Amino acid sequence: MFLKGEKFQMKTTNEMSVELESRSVNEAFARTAVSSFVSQLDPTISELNEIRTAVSEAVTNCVVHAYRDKIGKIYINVKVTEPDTVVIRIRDKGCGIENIKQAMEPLYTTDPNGERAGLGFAVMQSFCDALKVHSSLSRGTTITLTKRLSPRISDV
Amino acid sequence: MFLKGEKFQMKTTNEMSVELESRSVNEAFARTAVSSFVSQLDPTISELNEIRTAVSEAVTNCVVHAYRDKIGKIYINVKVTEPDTVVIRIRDKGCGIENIKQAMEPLYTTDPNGERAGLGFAVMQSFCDALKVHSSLSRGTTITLTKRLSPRISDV
Amino acid sequence: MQPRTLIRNNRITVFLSGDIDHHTARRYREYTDALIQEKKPSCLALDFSGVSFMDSSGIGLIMGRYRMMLLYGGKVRVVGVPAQLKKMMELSGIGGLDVFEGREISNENN
Amino acid sequence: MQPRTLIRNNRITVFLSGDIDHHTARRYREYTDALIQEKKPSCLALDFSGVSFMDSSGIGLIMGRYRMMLLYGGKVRVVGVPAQLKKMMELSGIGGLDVFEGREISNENN
Ligand SMILES: Nc1ncnc2c1ncn2[C@@H]1O[C@H](COP(=O)(O)OP(=O)(O)O)[C@@H](O)[C@H]1O
Ligand SMILES: Nc1ncnc2c1ncn2[C@@H]1O[C@H](COP(=O)(O)OP(=O)(O)O)[C@@H](O)[C@H]1O
Repeated sequence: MFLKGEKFQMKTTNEMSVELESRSVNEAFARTAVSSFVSQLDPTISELNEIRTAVSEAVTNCVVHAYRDKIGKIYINVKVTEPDTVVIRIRDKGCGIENIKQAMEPLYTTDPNGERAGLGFAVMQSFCDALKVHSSLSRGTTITLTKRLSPRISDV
Repeated sequence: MFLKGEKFQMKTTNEMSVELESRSVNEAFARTAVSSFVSQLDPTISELNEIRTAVSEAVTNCVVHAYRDKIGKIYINVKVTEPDTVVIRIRDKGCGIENIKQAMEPLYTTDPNGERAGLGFAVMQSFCDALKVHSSLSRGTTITLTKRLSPRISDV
Repeated sequence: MQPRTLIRNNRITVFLSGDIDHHTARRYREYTDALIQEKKPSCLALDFSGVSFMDSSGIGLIMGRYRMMLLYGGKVRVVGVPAQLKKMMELSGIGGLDVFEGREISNENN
Repeated sequence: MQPRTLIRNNRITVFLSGDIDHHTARRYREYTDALIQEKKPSCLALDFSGVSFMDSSGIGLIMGRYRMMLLYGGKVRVVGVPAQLKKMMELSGIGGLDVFEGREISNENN
Protein backbone atom coordinates (compact mmCIF):
# COMPACT_ATOMS: atom_id res chain seq x y z
CA MET A 1 0.00 0.00 0.00
CA PHE A 2 1.80 3.11 1.13
CA LEU A 3 5.10 1.80 2.35
CA LYS A 4 8.36 2.17 0.50
CA GLY A 5 10.65 -0.82 0.59
CA GLU A 6 7.64 -3.10 0.85
CA LYS A 7 8.03 -4.28 -2.74
CA PHE A 8 11.45 -5.72 -2.19
CA GLN A 9 10.39 -7.44 0.98
CA MET A 10 7.44 -9.05 -0.83
CA LYS A 11 9.49 -10.60 -3.65
CA THR A 12 9.21 -14.05 -2.21
CA THR A 13 7.22 -17.14 -2.84
CA ASN A 14 4.27 -17.64 -0.57
CA GLU A 15 2.61 -21.02 -0.35
CA MET A 16 -0.44 -22.62 1.20
CA SER A 17 -2.16 -25.98 1.20
CA VAL A 18 -5.75 -26.93 1.84
CA GLU A 19 -7.17 -30.37 2.46
CA LEU A 20 -10.88 -30.83 2.06
CA GLU A 21 -13.51 -33.51 1.62
CA SER A 22 -15.05 -34.28 -1.76
CA ARG A 23 -18.45 -32.85 -0.88
CA SER A 24 -20.07 -30.64 -3.47
CA VAL A 25 -20.64 -27.91 -0.88
CA ASN A 26 -16.85 -27.54 -0.73
CA GLU A 27 -16.53 -26.52 -4.37
CA ALA A 28 -17.37 -22.93 -3.47
CA PHE A 29 -15.01 -23.01 -0.49
CA ALA A 30 -12.14 -24.30 -2.63
CA ARG A 31 -12.36 -21.50 -5.15
CA THR A 32 -12.78 -18.86 -2.48
CA ALA A 33 -9.74 -20.11 -0.58
CA VAL A 34 -7.56 -20.14 -3.68
CA SER A 35 -8.71 -16.78 -4.97
CA SER A 36 -8.33 -15.21 -1.55
CA PHE A 37 -4.73 -16.44 -1.40
CA VAL A 38 -3.96 -15.29 -4.93
CA SER A 39 -5.32 -11.81 -4.17
CA GLN A 40 -2.01 -10.85 -2.60
CA LEU A 41 -0.58 -10.57 -6.13
CA ASP A 42 -3.26 -8.00 -6.92
CA PRO A 43 -4.74 -9.75 -9.98
CA THR A 44 -7.42 -8.13 -12.10
CA ILE A 45 -11.04 -9.10 -11.48
CA SER A 46 -11.11 -11.08 -14.68
CA GLU A 47 -7.88 -12.95 -13.90
CA LEU A 48 -9.27 -13.82 -10.50
CA ASN A 49 -12.48 -15.00 -12.09
CA GLU A 50 -10.55 -17.23 -14.50
CA ILE A 51 -8.56 -18.76 -11.65
CA ARG A 52 -11.71 -19.32 -9.65
CA THR A 53 -13.34 -21.01 -12.62
CA ALA A 54 -10.40 -23.29 -13.39
CA VAL A 55 -10.18 -24.34 -9.73
CA SER A 56 -13.89 -25.01 -9.66
CA GLU A 57 -13.55 -27.33 -12.67
CA ALA A 58 -10.66 -29.30 -11.19
CA VAL A 59 -12.26 -29.64 -7.75
CA THR A 60 -15.61 -30.63 -9.25
CA ASN A 61 -13.85 -33.36 -11.22
CA CYS A 62 -12.53 -34.79 -7.95
CA VAL A 63 -16.04 -34.76 -6.47
CA VAL A 64 -17.84 -36.10 -9.54
CA HIS A 65 -15.32 -38.40 -11.21
CA ALA A 66 -12.42 -39.25 -8.91
CA TYR A 67 -14.46 -40.28 -5.87
CA ARG A 68 -17.92 -40.58 -7.42
CA ASP A 69 -20.35 -41.29 -4.60
CA LYS A 70 -17.73 -41.76 -1.91
CA ILE A 71 -16.16 -39.05 0.23
CA GLY A 72 -12.42 -38.75 -0.28
CA LYS A 73 -9.82 -36.08 0.31
CA ILE A 74 -8.90 -33.32 -2.10
CA TYR A 75 -5.49 -31.68 -1.69
CA ILE A 76 -4.87 -28.20 -3.02
CA ASN A 77 -1.54 -26.44 -3.03
CA VAL A 78 -1.04 -22.88 -4.20
CA LYS A 79 2.28 -21.13 -4.78
CA VAL A 80 2.43 -17.46 -5.66
CA THR A 81 5.66 -15.80 -6.65
CA GLU A 82 6.00 -12.06 -6.93
CA PRO A 83 5.30 -10.37 -9.15
CA ASP A 84 3.02 -12.49 -11.31
CA THR A 85 3.14 -16.28 -11.11
CA VAL A 86 0.47 -18.56 -9.70
CA VAL A 87 0.83 -22.33 -9.63
CA ILE A 88 -2.10 -24.38 -8.35
CA ARG A 89 -1.95 -28.13 -7.79
CA ILE A 90 -5.16 -30.08 -7.22
CA ARG A 91 -4.76 -33.69 -6.26
CA ASP A 92 -7.07 -36.59 -5.47
CA LYS A 93 -6.56 -40.23 -4.54
CA GLY A 94 -9.51 -41.38 -6.59
CA CYS A 95 -10.05 -43.67 -9.57
CA GLY A 96 -7.57 -42.05 -11.95
CA ILE A 97 -7.99 -41.40 -15.66
CA GLU A 98 -7.51 -44.23 -18.13
CA ASN A 99 -6.93 -42.17 -21.27
CA ILE A 100 -5.83 -38.63 -20.51
CA LYS A 101 -5.72 -37.52 -24.15
CA GLN A 102 -9.31 -38.58 -24.68
CA ALA A 103 -10.41 -37.11 -21.36
CA MET A 104 -9.05 -33.74 -22.40
CA GLU A 105 -11.02 -33.59 -25.62
CA PRO A 106 -13.73 -30.94 -25.44
CA LEU A 107 -17.21 -32.40 -24.90
CA TYR A 108 -15.83 -35.78 -23.84
CA THR A 109 -17.42 -36.90 -20.60
CA THR A 110 -17.98 -40.21 -18.84
CA ASP A 111 -20.89 -38.80 -16.87
CA PRO A 112 -23.87 -41.10 -17.42
CA ASN A 113 -26.51 -38.50 -16.44
CA GLY A 114 -25.77 -36.07 -19.23
CA GLU A 115 -25.39 -33.23 -16.75
CA ARG A 116 -21.65 -32.67 -17.29
CA ALA A 117 -20.74 -30.71 -20.36
CA GLY A 118 -17.38 -32.40 -20.92
CA LEU A 119 -15.76 -28.97 -20.83
CA GLY A 120 -13.83 -29.05 -17.57
CA PHE A 121 -10.40 -29.57 -19.13
CA ALA A 122 -11.19 -27.20 -22.01
CA VAL A 123 -12.02 -24.48 -19.49
CA MET A 124 -8.89 -25.09 -17.40
CA GLN A 125 -6.83 -24.93 -20.57
CA SER A 126 -8.38 -21.78 -21.90
CA PHE A 127 -8.49 -19.95 -18.54
CA CYS A 128 -4.88 -20.72 -17.57
CA ASP A 129 -1.51 -20.49 -19.28
CA ALA A 130 -0.55 -24.08 -18.69
CA LEU A 131 -2.32 -27.26 -17.62
CA LYS A 132 -0.56 -30.47 -16.63
CA VAL A 133 -2.44 -33.68 -15.93
CA HIS A 134 -0.82 -36.56 -14.13
CA SER A 135 -2.90 -39.62 -13.39
CA SER A 136 -2.57 -43.26 -12.56
CA LEU A 137 -5.44 -45.72 -12.39
CA SER A 138 -6.93 -46.31 -8.95
CA ARG A 139 -4.19 -44.17 -7.41
CA GLY A 140 -5.41 -40.72 -8.33
CA THR A 141 -4.97 -37.61 -10.39
CA THR A 142 -2.94 -34.43 -10.05
CA ILE A 143 -3.81 -31.32 -12.03
CA THR A 144 -1.30 -28.46 -12.20
CA LEU A 145 -2.56 -25.09 -13.35
CA THR A 146 -0.18 -22.24 -14.07
CA LYS A 147 -1.36 -18.72 -14.55
CA ARG A 148 0.79 -15.69 -15.26
CA LEU A 149 -0.81 -12.40 -14.33
CA SER A 150 -0.60 -9.40 -16.61
CA PRO A 151 1.75 -6.59 -15.51
CA ARG A 152 -0.01 -4.15 -13.24
CA ILE A 153 0.71 -0.51 -12.62
CA SER A 154 2.24 -0.52 -9.20
CA ASP A 155 1.32 2.43 -7.06
CA VAL A 156 4.43 2.70 -4.95
CA MET B 1 -31.75 -23.50 -0.85
CA PHE B 2 -34.87 -24.84 -2.49
CA LEU B 3 -34.49 -28.57 -2.22
CA LYS B 4 -36.42 -30.77 0.19
CA GLY B 5 -34.44 -33.58 1.75
CA GLU B 6 -31.29 -31.48 1.57
CA LYS B 7 -31.35 -30.80 5.30
CA PHE B 8 -31.09 -34.44 6.24
CA GLN B 9 -28.31 -35.06 3.79
CA MET B 10 -26.36 -32.11 5.21
CA LYS B 11 -26.47 -33.27 8.83
CA THR B 12 -22.87 -34.34 8.72
CA THR B 13 -19.58 -32.99 9.87
CA ASN B 14 -17.54 -31.31 7.22
CA GLU B 15 -13.87 -30.67 7.83
CA MET B 16 -10.98 -28.85 6.22
CA SER B 17 -7.36 -28.09 6.98
CA VAL B 18 -5.11 -25.30 5.79
CA GLU B 19 -1.38 -25.04 6.12
CA LEU B 20 0.20 -21.64 5.65
CA GLU B 21 3.37 -19.72 6.33
CA SER B 22 3.70 -17.27 9.21
CA ARG B 23 3.79 -14.19 6.99
CA SER B 24 1.65 -11.28 8.05
CA VAL B 25 0.07 -11.09 4.58
CA ASN B 26 -1.50 -14.48 5.34
CA GLU B 27 -3.50 -13.20 8.30
CA ALA B 28 -6.21 -11.95 5.94
CA PHE B 29 -6.14 -15.17 3.96
CA ALA B 30 -6.53 -17.28 7.11
CA ARG B 31 -9.66 -15.52 8.28
CA THR B 32 -11.19 -15.51 4.80
CA ALA B 33 -10.56 -19.23 4.38
CA VAL B 34 -12.11 -20.07 7.75
CA SER B 35 -15.08 -17.78 7.36
CA SER B 36 -15.73 -19.02 3.84
CA PHE B 37 -15.80 -22.61 5.12
CA VAL B 38 -18.04 -21.75 8.06
CA SER B 39 -20.50 -19.99 5.74
CA GLN B 40 -22.08 -23.34 4.87
CA LEU B 41 -23.76 -23.27 8.31
CA ASP B 42 -25.39 -19.96 7.36
CA PRO B 43 -24.11 -17.91 10.33
CA THR B 44 -25.24 -14.35 10.91
CA ILE B 45 -22.98 -11.53 9.73
CA SER B 46 -22.02 -10.76 13.28
CA GLU B 47 -21.23 -14.38 14.14
CA LEU B 48 -19.06 -14.59 11.06
CA ASN B 49 -17.33 -11.37 12.05
CA GLU B 50 -16.63 -12.75 15.52
CA ILE B 51 -15.16 -15.94 14.08
CA ARG B 52 -13.05 -13.95 11.65
CA THR B 53 -11.76 -11.79 14.49
CA ALA B 54 -10.90 -14.68 16.80
CA VAL B 55 -9.05 -16.47 13.98
CA SER B 56 -7.17 -13.30 13.15
CA GLU B 57 -6.01 -13.05 16.79
CA ALA B 58 -4.82 -16.64 16.96
CA VAL B 59 -3.05 -16.53 13.60
CA THR B 60 -1.42 -13.19 14.38
CA ASN B 61 -0.08 -14.68 17.61
CA CYS B 62 1.64 -17.40 15.57
CA VAL B 63 3.20 -14.77 13.31
CA VAL B 64 4.18 -12.34 16.04
CA HIS B 65 4.97 -14.52 19.05
CA ALA B 66 5.38 -18.18 18.10
CA TYR B 67 7.80 -17.67 15.21
CA ARG B 68 8.82 -14.06 15.78
CA ASP B 69 11.04 -13.06 12.86
CA LYS B 70 11.30 -16.50 11.35
CA ILE B 71 8.91 -18.08 8.88
CA GLY B 72 7.23 -21.21 10.22
CA LYS B 73 4.10 -23.17 9.41
CA ILE B 74 0.66 -22.48 10.81
CA TYR B 75 -1.88 -25.32 10.74
CA ILE B 76 -5.58 -24.59 10.83
CA ASN B 77 -8.29 -27.21 11.09
CA VAL B 78 -11.99 -26.40 10.96
CA LYS B 79 -14.85 -28.78 11.73
CA VAL B 80 -18.44 -27.73 11.21
CA THR B 81 -21.29 -29.92 12.36
CA GLU B 82 -24.86 -29.25 11.32
CA PRO B 83 -26.74 -27.40 12.50
CA ASP B 84 -24.64 -25.06 14.59
CA THR B 85 -21.21 -26.11 15.83
CA VAL B 86 -17.88 -24.75 14.69
CA VAL B 87 -14.57 -25.98 16.11
CA ILE B 88 -11.40 -24.27 14.93
CA ARG B 89 -7.92 -25.47 15.84
CA ILE B 90 -4.92 -23.24 15.19
CA ARG B 91 -1.53 -24.78 15.75
CA ASP B 92 2.06 -23.65 15.49
CA LYS B 93 5.42 -25.29 16.13
CA GLY B 94 6.91 -22.14 17.58
CA CYS B 95 8.37 -21.10 20.92
CA GLY B 96 5.44 -22.10 23.12
CA ILE B 97 3.98 -20.20 26.08
CA GLU B 98 5.70 -20.38 29.45
CA ASN B 99 2.83 -19.27 31.65
CA ILE B 100 -0.54 -19.74 29.96
CA LYS B 101 -2.55 -18.27 32.82
CA GLN B 102 -0.53 -15.07 32.74
CA ALA B 103 -0.58 -14.94 28.94
CA MET B 104 -4.36 -15.02 29.01
CA GLU B 105 -4.70 -12.03 31.30
CA PRO B 106 -6.12 -9.04 29.46
CA LEU B 107 -3.48 -6.43 28.56
CA TYR B 108 -0.61 -8.83 29.23
CA THR B 109 1.82 -8.87 26.33
CA THR B 110 5.47 -9.75 25.83
CA ASP B 111 5.69 -7.52 22.75
CA PRO B 112 8.63 -5.15 23.29
CA ASN B 113 7.44 -2.54 20.77
CA GLY B 114 4.26 -1.65 22.56
CA GLU B 115 2.22 -2.23 19.41
CA ARG B 116 0.33 -5.27 20.68
CA ALA B 117 -2.59 -4.52 22.95
CA GLY B 118 -2.35 -7.72 24.96
CA LEU B 119 -5.97 -8.43 24.06
CA GLY B 120 -5.68 -11.40 21.70
CA PHE B 121 -6.78 -14.03 24.19
CA ALA B 122 -9.41 -11.72 25.67
CA VAL B 123 -10.92 -11.28 22.22
CA MET B 124 -10.87 -15.00 21.42
CA GLN B 125 -12.57 -15.66 24.74
CA SER B 126 -15.22 -13.04 24.36
CA PHE B 127 -15.95 -13.74 20.67
CA CYS B 128 -16.22 -17.54 21.05
CA ASP B 129 -18.03 -19.91 23.40
CA ALA B 130 -14.95 -21.82 24.44
CA LEU B 131 -11.21 -21.35 24.18
CA LYS B 132 -8.64 -24.03 24.94
CA VAL B 133 -4.92 -23.34 24.98
CA HIS B 134 -2.38 -26.12 24.87
CA SER B 135 1.29 -25.21 24.76
CA SER B 136 4.69 -26.64 25.45
CA LEU B 137 7.90 -24.68 25.43
CA SER B 138 9.88 -24.73 22.18
CA ARG B 139 7.42 -27.27 20.76
CA GLY B 140 4.48 -25.06 19.99
CA THR B 141 0.97 -23.98 20.81
CA THR B 142 -2.50 -25.20 19.89
CA ILE B 143 -5.54 -22.99 20.28
CA THR B 144 -9.00 -24.52 20.06
CA LEU B 145 -11.92 -22.19 19.51
CA THR B 146 -15.50 -23.42 19.76
CA LYS B 147 -18.41 -21.37 18.58
CA ARG B 148 -22.06 -22.35 18.69
CA LEU B 149 -24.23 -20.47 16.22
CA SER B 150 -27.62 -19.13 17.20
CA PRO B 151 -30.65 -21.01 15.83
CA ARG B 152 -31.66 -19.68 12.43
CA ILE B 153 -35.01 -19.76 10.72
CA SER B 154 -34.57 -22.39 8.10
CA ASP B 155 -36.28 -21.67 4.82
CA VAL B 156 -36.99 -25.22 3.69
CA MET C 1 -36.26 -20.83 -1.21
CA GLN C 2 -37.19 -21.15 -4.84
CA PRO C 3 -35.61 -19.17 -7.64
CA ARG C 4 -37.70 -16.30 -8.98
CA THR C 5 -39.87 -17.67 -11.76
CA LEU C 6 -42.09 -16.00 -14.30
CA ILE C 7 -44.81 -17.96 -16.08
CA ARG C 8 -46.41 -16.17 -19.00
CA ASN C 9 -48.46 -17.92 -21.68
CA ASN C 10 -46.29 -20.77 -22.80
CA ARG C 11 -43.01 -19.36 -21.66
CA ILE C 12 -41.40 -20.02 -18.29
CA THR C 13 -38.51 -17.83 -17.18
CA VAL C 14 -36.30 -19.04 -14.33
CA PHE C 15 -33.95 -16.44 -12.83
CA LEU C 16 -30.66 -17.95 -11.74
CA SER C 17 -28.57 -16.13 -9.17
CA GLY C 18 -25.34 -16.26 -7.22
CA ASP C 19 -22.78 -18.92 -8.06
CA ILE C 20 -23.61 -21.69 -10.53
CA ASP C 21 -21.43 -24.70 -9.96
CA HIS C 22 -21.95 -28.46 -9.73
CA HIS C 23 -23.37 -28.05 -6.21
CA THR C 24 -25.93 -25.35 -6.94
CA ALA C 25 -26.74 -26.51 -10.50
CA ARG C 26 -28.33 -29.64 -9.08
CA ARG C 27 -30.96 -27.61 -7.30
CA TYR C 28 -31.79 -25.57 -10.39
CA ARG C 29 -31.96 -28.75 -12.44
CA GLU C 30 -34.40 -30.48 -10.10
CA TYR C 31 -36.53 -27.38 -9.73
CA THR C 32 -36.63 -26.65 -13.47
CA ASP C 33 -37.29 -30.22 -14.55
CA ALA C 34 -40.23 -30.55 -12.17
CA LEU C 35 -41.62 -27.30 -13.55
CA ILE C 36 -41.18 -28.41 -17.18
CA GLN C 37 -42.92 -31.69 -16.47
CA GLU C 38 -45.80 -29.94 -14.76
CA LYS C 39 -46.35 -27.00 -17.12
CA LYS C 40 -45.03 -28.34 -20.42
CA PRO C 41 -44.11 -24.87 -21.69
CA SER C 42 -43.13 -24.28 -25.31
CA CYS C 43 -40.21 -22.15 -24.16
CA LEU C 44 -37.95 -22.30 -21.13
CA ALA C 45 -35.92 -19.13 -20.63
CA LEU C 46 -32.96 -19.19 -18.26
CA ASP C 47 -32.08 -15.70 -17.08
CA PHE C 48 -28.44 -15.41 -16.00
CA SER C 49 -28.45 -11.72 -15.14
CA GLY C 50 -28.13 -12.40 -11.40
CA VAL C 51 -25.28 -14.90 -11.77
CA SER C 52 -21.96 -13.79 -10.28
CA PHE C 53 -19.94 -16.92 -11.06
CA MET C 54 -20.42 -19.92 -13.32
CA ASP C 55 -18.24 -22.87 -14.23
CA SER C 56 -18.97 -25.49 -16.91
CA SER C 57 -21.73 -26.93 -14.71
CA GLY C 58 -23.82 -24.01 -15.96
CA ILE C 59 -23.27 -25.19 -19.53
CA GLY C 60 -24.28 -28.69 -18.48
CA LEU C 61 -27.41 -27.19 -16.95
CA ILE C 62 -28.32 -25.45 -20.21
CA MET C 63 -27.55 -28.48 -22.38
CA GLY C 64 -29.52 -30.80 -20.12
CA ARG C 65 -32.58 -28.51 -20.25
CA TYR C 66 -32.11 -28.17 -24.00
CA ARG C 67 -32.36 -31.94 -24.43
CA MET C 68 -35.35 -32.14 -22.13
CA MET C 69 -37.22 -29.35 -23.93
CA LEU C 70 -36.52 -31.07 -27.27
CA LEU C 71 -38.38 -34.10 -25.93
CA TYR C 72 -41.40 -31.91 -25.28
CA GLY C 73 -41.08 -30.13 -28.62
CA GLY C 74 -40.09 -26.86 -26.91
CA LYS C 75 -37.04 -24.68 -26.95
CA VAL C 76 -34.58 -23.14 -24.52
CA ARG C 77 -33.58 -19.47 -24.39
CA VAL C 78 -30.54 -18.13 -22.54
CA VAL C 79 -30.93 -14.48 -21.59
CA GLY C 80 -29.22 -11.77 -19.57
CA VAL C 81 -25.69 -13.18 -19.76
CA PRO C 82 -23.39 -10.91 -17.67
CA ALA C 83 -20.02 -9.86 -19.07
CA GLN C 84 -18.04 -12.18 -16.80
CA LEU C 85 -19.82 -15.27 -18.20
CA LYS C 86 -19.31 -14.48 -21.88
CA LYS C 87 -15.97 -16.25 -22.19
CA MET C 88 -17.50 -19.43 -20.77
CA MET C 89 -20.56 -19.22 -23.04
CA GLU C 90 -18.42 -18.67 -26.12
CA LEU C 91 -15.98 -21.43 -25.29
CA SER C 92 -18.85 -23.89 -24.82
CA GLY C 93 -20.11 -23.58 -28.35
CA ILE C 94 -23.72 -23.57 -27.19
CA GLY C 95 -24.23 -20.59 -29.49
CA GLY C 96 -24.53 -23.29 -32.16
CA LEU C 97 -27.71 -24.55 -30.49
CA ASP C 98 -29.42 -21.23 -31.25
CA VAL C 99 -30.34 -20.60 -27.63
CA PHE C 100 -29.31 -16.95 -27.48
CA GLU C 101 -31.98 -14.39 -28.08
CA GLY C 102 -31.03 -11.40 -30.23
CA ARG C 103 -27.48 -10.23 -29.64
CA GLU C 104 -26.96 -11.90 -26.25
CA ILE C 105 -23.49 -13.08 -27.15
CA SER C 106 -21.89 -10.65 -29.56
CA ASN C 107 -18.33 -10.76 -30.72
CA GLU C 108 -17.68 -7.19 -29.66
CA ASN C 109 -15.22 -7.97 -26.95
CA ASN C 110 -13.23 -10.61 -28.73
CA MET D 1 -1.05 4.77 -1.89
CA GLN D 2 -1.43 6.85 1.22
CA PRO D 3 -4.51 6.90 3.41
CA ARG D 4 -6.74 9.95 3.01
CA THR D 5 -5.53 12.61 5.40
CA LEU D 6 -6.95 15.92 6.47
CA ILE D 7 -4.74 18.57 8.05
CA ARG D 8 -6.60 21.48 9.56
CA ASN D 9 -5.04 23.92 12.05
CA ASN D 10 -3.51 21.72 14.67
CA ARG D 11 -5.60 18.65 14.00
CA ILE D 12 -4.65 15.82 11.67
CA THR D 13 -7.31 13.32 10.66
CA VAL D 14 -6.21 10.01 9.14
CA PHE D 15 -8.93 7.95 7.49
CA LEU D 16 -8.42 4.23 7.96
CA SER D 17 -10.06 1.83 5.55
CA GLY D 18 -10.53 -1.84 4.72
CA ASP D 19 -9.22 -4.44 7.13
CA ILE D 20 -7.11 -3.45 10.11
CA ASP D 21 -4.98 -6.32 11.29
CA HIS D 22 -1.36 -6.81 12.34
CA HIS D 23 -0.30 -6.71 8.67
CA THR D 24 -2.06 -3.51 7.65
CA ALA D 25 -1.69 -1.75 11.02
CA ARG D 26 2.05 -1.55 10.48
CA ARG D 27 1.62 0.65 7.44
CA TYR D 28 -0.77 2.98 9.22
CA ARG D 29 1.60 3.15 12.18
CA GLU D 30 4.60 4.10 10.08
CA TYR D 31 2.64 6.60 8.04
CA THR D 32 1.01 8.22 11.07
CA ASP D 33 4.15 8.38 13.16
CA ALA D 34 6.09 10.11 10.39
CA LEU D 35 3.27 12.60 10.06
CA ILE D 36 3.15 13.29 13.81
CA GLN D 37 6.88 13.84 13.93
CA GLU D 38 6.75 16.21 10.99
CA LYS D 39 3.65 18.23 11.87
CA LYS D 40 3.53 17.93 15.65
CA PRO D 41 -0.26 18.40 15.76
CA SER D 42 -2.09 18.96 19.02
CA CYS D 43 -4.69 16.39 18.01
CA LEU D 44 -4.52 13.23 15.95
CA ALA D 45 -7.93 11.94 14.89
CA LEU D 46 -8.25 8.40 13.59
CA ASP D 47 -11.38 7.98 11.51
CA PHE D 48 -12.59 4.37 11.41
CA SER D 49 -15.69 4.91 9.29
CA GLY D 50 -14.17 3.10 6.29
CA VAL D 51 -13.00 0.09 8.30
CA SER D 52 -14.72 -3.21 7.46
CA PHE D 53 -12.80 -5.45 9.82
CA MET D 54 -10.53 -4.90 12.80
CA ASP D 55 -8.86 -7.19 15.28
CA SER D 56 -6.98 -6.16 18.44
CA SER D 57 -4.15 -4.81 16.27
CA GLY D 58 -6.40 -1.80 15.75
CA ILE D 59 -6.48 -1.27 19.51
CA GLY D 60 -2.70 -1.52 19.60
CA LEU D 61 -2.58 1.07 16.85
CA ILE D 62 -4.73 3.48 18.85
CA MET D 63 -2.83 2.89 22.11
CA GLY D 64 0.55 3.30 20.42
CA ARG D 65 -0.50 6.65 18.88
CA TYR D 66 -2.00 7.67 22.22
CA ARG D 67 1.37 7.17 23.92
CA MET D 68 3.19 8.98 21.17
CA MET D 69 0.83 11.97 21.23
CA LEU D 70 1.22 12.15 25.03
CA LEU D 71 4.96 12.64 24.44
CA TYR D 72 4.17 15.63 22.27
CA GLY D 73 1.59 16.96 24.67
CA GLY D 74 -1.22 16.22 22.22
CA LYS D 75 -4.24 13.97 22.26
CA VAL D 76 -5.83 11.22 20.19
CA ARG D 77 -9.42 11.13 18.98
CA VAL D 78 -11.17 8.03 17.68
CA VAL D 79 -14.08 8.88 15.39
CA GLY D 80 -16.56 7.22 13.04
CA VAL D 81 -16.54 3.79 14.68
CA PRO D 82 -18.81 1.46 12.61
CA ALA D 83 -21.27 -0.82 14.37
CA GLN D 84 -19.23 -3.97 13.72
CA LEU D 85 -16.24 -2.57 15.63
CA LYS D 86 -18.11 -1.49 18.74
CA LYS D 87 -17.74 -4.81 20.55
CA MET D 88 -13.97 -4.68 20.05
CA MET D 89 -13.72 -1.05 21.17
CA GLU D 90 -15.77 -1.72 24.28
CA LEU D 91 -13.88 -4.87 25.23
CA SER D 92 -10.58 -3.02 24.94
CA GLY D 93 -11.38 -0.53 27.64
CA ILE D 94 -9.85 2.31 25.62
CA GLY D 95 -12.96 4.30 26.45
CA GLY D 96 -11.14 4.93 29.73
CA LEU D 97 -8.48 6.89 27.85
CA ASP D 98 -11.10 9.46 26.87
CA VAL D 99 -10.37 9.14 23.16
CA PHE D 100 -13.97 9.01 21.97
CA GLU D 101 -15.51 12.23 20.86
CA GLY D 102 -19.08 12.87 21.95
CA ARG D 103 -21.17 9.73 21.95
CA GLU D 104 -18.96 7.62 19.69
CA ILE D 105 -19.30 4.57 21.87
CA SER D 106 -22.64 4.61 23.60
CA ASN D 107 -24.03 1.84 25.71
CA GLU D 108 -27.22 1.62 23.68
CA ASN D 109 -26.57 -1.79 22.22
CA ASN D 110 -25.27 -3.52 25.30
N1 LIG E 1 -9.93 -36.10 -11.18
C1 LIG E 1 -10.43 -37.01 -12.06
N2 LIG E 1 -10.48 -38.31 -11.73
C2 LIG E 1 -10.96 -39.23 -12.60
N3 LIG E 1 -11.43 -38.93 -13.82
C3 LIG E 1 -11.42 -37.64 -14.21
C4 LIG E 1 -10.92 -36.62 -13.35
N4 LIG E 1 -11.03 -35.45 -14.02
C5 LIG E 1 -11.56 -35.73 -15.22
N5 LIG E 1 -11.79 -37.05 -15.36
C6 LIG E 1 -12.34 -37.74 -16.56
O1 LIG E 1 -12.18 -36.87 -17.68
C7 LIG E 1 -13.44 -36.64 -18.29
C8 LIG E 1 -13.49 -35.23 -18.89
O2 LIG E 1 -13.38 -34.26 -17.85
P1 LIG E 1 -13.88 -32.78 -18.10
O3 LIG E 1 -13.29 -32.25 -19.34
O4 LIG E 1 -13.63 -32.02 -16.85
O5 LIG E 1 -15.46 -32.91 -18.35
P2 LIG E 1 -16.65 -33.31 -17.35
O6 LIG E 1 -16.21 -33.08 -15.93
O7 LIG E 1 -17.75 -32.38 -17.73
O8 LIG E 1 -16.97 -34.74 -17.61
C9 LIG E 1 -14.45 -36.88 -17.20
O9 LIG E 1 -15.73 -37.17 -17.71
C10 LIG E 1 -13.81 -38.05 -16.46
O10 LIG E 1 -14.06 -39.27 -17.11
N1 LIG F 1 1.08 -18.87 19.62
C1 LIG F 1 1.83 -18.30 20.60
N2 LIG F 1 3.11 -18.68 20.78
C2 LIG F 1 3.87 -18.15 21.75
N3 LIG F 1 3.43 -17.20 22.61
C3 LIG F 1 2.17 -16.77 22.50
C4 LIG F 1 1.31 -17.29 21.49
N4 LIG F 1 0.11 -16.69 21.62
C5 LIG F 1 0.22 -15.84 22.66
N5 LIG F 1 1.45 -15.88 23.20
C6 LIG F 1 1.94 -15.11 24.39
O1 LIG F 1 0.81 -14.65 25.11
C7 LIG F 1 0.84 -13.23 25.23
C8 LIG F 1 -0.55 -12.64 25.24
O2 LIG F 1 -1.19 -12.90 24.01
P1 LIG F 1 -2.42 -12.00 23.53
O3 LIG F 1 -3.46 -11.97 24.59
O4 LIG F 1 -2.87 -12.54 22.20
O5 LIG F 1 -1.84 -10.54 23.37
P2 LIG F 1 -0.82 -9.92 22.32
O6 LIG F 1 -0.81 -10.78 21.08
O7 LIG F 1 -1.39 -8.57 22.03
O8 LIG F 1 0.52 -9.87 22.98
C9 LIG F 1 1.69 -12.77 24.07
O9 LIG F 1 2.26 -11.50 24.29
C10 LIG F 1 2.74 -13.88 24.00
O10 LIG F 1 3.73 -13.72 24.96
